[in-house]
Amino acid sequence: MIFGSGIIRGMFVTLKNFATSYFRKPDEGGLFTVEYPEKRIPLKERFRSFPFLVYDGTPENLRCTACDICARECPPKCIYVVRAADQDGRPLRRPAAFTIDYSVCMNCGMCEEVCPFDSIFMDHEFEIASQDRYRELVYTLTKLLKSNEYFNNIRPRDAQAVDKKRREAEEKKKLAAAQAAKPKLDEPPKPV
Amino acid sequence: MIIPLGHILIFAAALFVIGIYGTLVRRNIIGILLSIELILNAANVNLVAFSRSTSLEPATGQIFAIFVITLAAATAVVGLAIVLALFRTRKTILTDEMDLLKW
Amino acid sequence: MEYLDQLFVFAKRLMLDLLARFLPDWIVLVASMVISIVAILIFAPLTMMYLTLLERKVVGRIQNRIGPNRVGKFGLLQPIADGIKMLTKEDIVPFQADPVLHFLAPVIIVMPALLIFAVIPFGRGMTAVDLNIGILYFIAVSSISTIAIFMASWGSRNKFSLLGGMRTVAQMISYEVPMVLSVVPVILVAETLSTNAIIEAQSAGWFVWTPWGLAGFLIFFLCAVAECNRSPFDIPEAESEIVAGFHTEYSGIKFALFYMAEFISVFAVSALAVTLFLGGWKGPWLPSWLWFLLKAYALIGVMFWFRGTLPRFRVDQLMGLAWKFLLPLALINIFVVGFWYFSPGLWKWVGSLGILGPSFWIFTKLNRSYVPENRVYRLAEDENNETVGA
Amino acid sequence: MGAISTNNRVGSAILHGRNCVPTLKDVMAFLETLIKIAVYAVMAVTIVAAIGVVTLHNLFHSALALVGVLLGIAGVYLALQADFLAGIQVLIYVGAVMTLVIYAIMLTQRLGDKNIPQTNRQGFAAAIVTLLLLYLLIGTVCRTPWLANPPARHIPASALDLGQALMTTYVFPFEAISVILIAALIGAIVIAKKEREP
Repeated sequence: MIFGSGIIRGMFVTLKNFATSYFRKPDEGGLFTVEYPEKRIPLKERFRSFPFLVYDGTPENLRCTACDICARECPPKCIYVVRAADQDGRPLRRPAAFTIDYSVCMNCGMCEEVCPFDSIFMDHEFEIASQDRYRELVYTLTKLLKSNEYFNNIRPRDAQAVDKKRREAEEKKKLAAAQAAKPKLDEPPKPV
Repeated sequence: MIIPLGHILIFAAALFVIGIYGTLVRRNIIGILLSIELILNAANVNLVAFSRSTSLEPATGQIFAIFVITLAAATAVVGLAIVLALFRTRKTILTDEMDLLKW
Repeated sequence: MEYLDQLFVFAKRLMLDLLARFLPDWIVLVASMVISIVAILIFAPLTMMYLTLLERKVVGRIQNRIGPNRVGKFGLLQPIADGIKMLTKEDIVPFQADPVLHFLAPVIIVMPALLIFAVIPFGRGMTAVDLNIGILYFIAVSSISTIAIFMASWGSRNKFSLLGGMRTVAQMISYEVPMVLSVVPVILVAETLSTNAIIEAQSAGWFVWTPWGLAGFLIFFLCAVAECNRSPFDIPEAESEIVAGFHTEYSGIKFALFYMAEFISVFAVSALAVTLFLGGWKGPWLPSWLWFLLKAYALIGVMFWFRGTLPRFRVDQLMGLAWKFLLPLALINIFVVGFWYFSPGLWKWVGSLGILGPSFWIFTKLNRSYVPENRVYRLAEDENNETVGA
Repeated sequence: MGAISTNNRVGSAILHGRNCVPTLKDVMAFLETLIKIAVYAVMAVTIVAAIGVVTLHNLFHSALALVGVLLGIAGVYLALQADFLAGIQVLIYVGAVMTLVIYAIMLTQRLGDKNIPQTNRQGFAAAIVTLLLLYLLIGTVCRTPWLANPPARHIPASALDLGQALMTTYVFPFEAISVILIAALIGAIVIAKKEREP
């Protein structure tokens, strides 16, 4: 094995790589870097950037019930929920304020997993750089709310699964409600 | 020859004298070594100037100059080795701080 | 073809005739010197700028990325953007630094890089000044840059730059010796030191096709890469170990000068390698200066190729290669060229290959880096010393 | 190159006559005044640099002044048409010896050295003696008629003649020098080496 043969073999590896980089397609070893702002690599569906809240139809009937589970679960503790109360102080199942500090959020997606009401999901929007860390990167409720259609087109599979599940729950509830209303008609009165 | 011999000799004499002044005045051994290099170079300039002006053998002057240059390199090597050894033992290379033969 | 080949020579003569009409004749000759100087001063920075771009493109392609292509059509304006950035950046002089040394170092490091161009034959009749001690001039001038590196490292009063400076000078000195010795065979065969005559001597056949020529070329090229502190030998500017070697404390225009000196000496040294071993501007069809540029850029391409492939040498491997491999091989090479010069016909090839081959093999054997074959593992023993968890 | 008669258009004659690269000798022969001024300037700069070597406070600066002196002297050799010697001078002195000297300066530079005086007290006396010596030397140089018979057309010793002279008439000193260099090399290593603790 003469002195330079290791070096020469290494050199030919890079030469081959250099020469074929002009012909190979990106996926089989070609140039996979793209010119970022103009061309973009399509994001995979399960790409997690920052959490957002989903509403159906209008931003008023949002799914979040301010149950505070996600705030408790969040490892860096960057979610802050205040439960709304109606005029005489009884708590409502809606958040009065829901802020996420995006500069602290580490995109782990725990909130999405633990949310029982399918209201918080991970977004694909990662270009949120801003001048001021405190005012602009702390997202309040209005900035966090996004429609279900948006959720469907960025993560179609998950969104459809969630919608199907909600629809079934809807029917089951309607069925149950219907049954609860019907028994007064045909069931013999229970012996008291 | 465009430069008259006299001018070059005066130039070499000036260099020589500056070298001598340097060796007499400097406290630092390496400073003295630098001045000695000056003196050797002044001698070289004279050698080349004379070899050029007499028509005997033009190459002799330059041969001697080459020998002087190589010897100067050798002296510089050994001189600096001594300086380093001195610095390691005495922590100083100022001549007037080690003027005792035995201490 | 003759016109294309002598394009620049005719252009210069045209300009001089224009001047000769209304200027006294000695000014015309001064003008001829000034024209070649100005030509070099335009050519050198231009090559430097576009070598930086070429390097980033080539190394990028090797690593499956495109390299700069935002500024200008294919990134062609990138060097200008770099230049402007370098010029506008603030030039910080460290507080403890020695202002004289810190300022003079970049100036003195660019000087030898440009001075070498005076001796390079760019084409037929296109040497700036035909010194009859051409090669000695090149070696002498390229040894001045060690002083500049000392000034840079000592002047910036910073441990990293001093370390880098010491390493650079040690490397440049130990690679200058084999470089000078690898040039000696060419001088012996061409019987002259002047670069033009060396190219004439190669009109029969390039020196690189002879065994001693090939060995000499490889030694010269490796030492040239080391002399410019490039790719496998770039210990002094090793970003990982010592921040940026001797030019850590430099920014703005001074750093640009260091950067320029490195790339100009890359071109100058590969131009010399072409002149000495690859027949300079000799070549069948294309005009002479195009041949010269093609060969020089091919060698520079190889340097960039090195950069894209080879990892950095350790300091002891670096010194070991110079003193224990290149130097003995260069000495043997001088002996072989003597043998080649005086032996007739086929004996030339048999004899020289017979000497060079085995000596190459012997030196590789001697330089086998010591790696113990079976590594002895001593596992932790407890008191009654059977191995824990064996 | 044939004597160039000055009456014809010398500029174009030089350029059309041969390939237009003006070799060193043509330029020198033709522009003597310019060269003379340049050489005297180089000599003056060298003298100033030599004074710098002797008087500069910071040792590193005086080493750099010496580099200037050596380059100036290489220029003077070029003026004396000893170009091989100029190359050797730059290569050996500036390339090797000065690097060595600067290494030594770096290794022996102590931080406190800035403010201690670099010259001993015999500065004034030494100055008088050296000026006297200079006066003596210049006096002899000016009075003696040097050139009894100046050579008609001096043929400069090219690298070829030097090589032949070295290899033929001066072979013995050439070999002696190589022995001295080896001895100096080994001696320097032995002296400078740290004593290895047993």
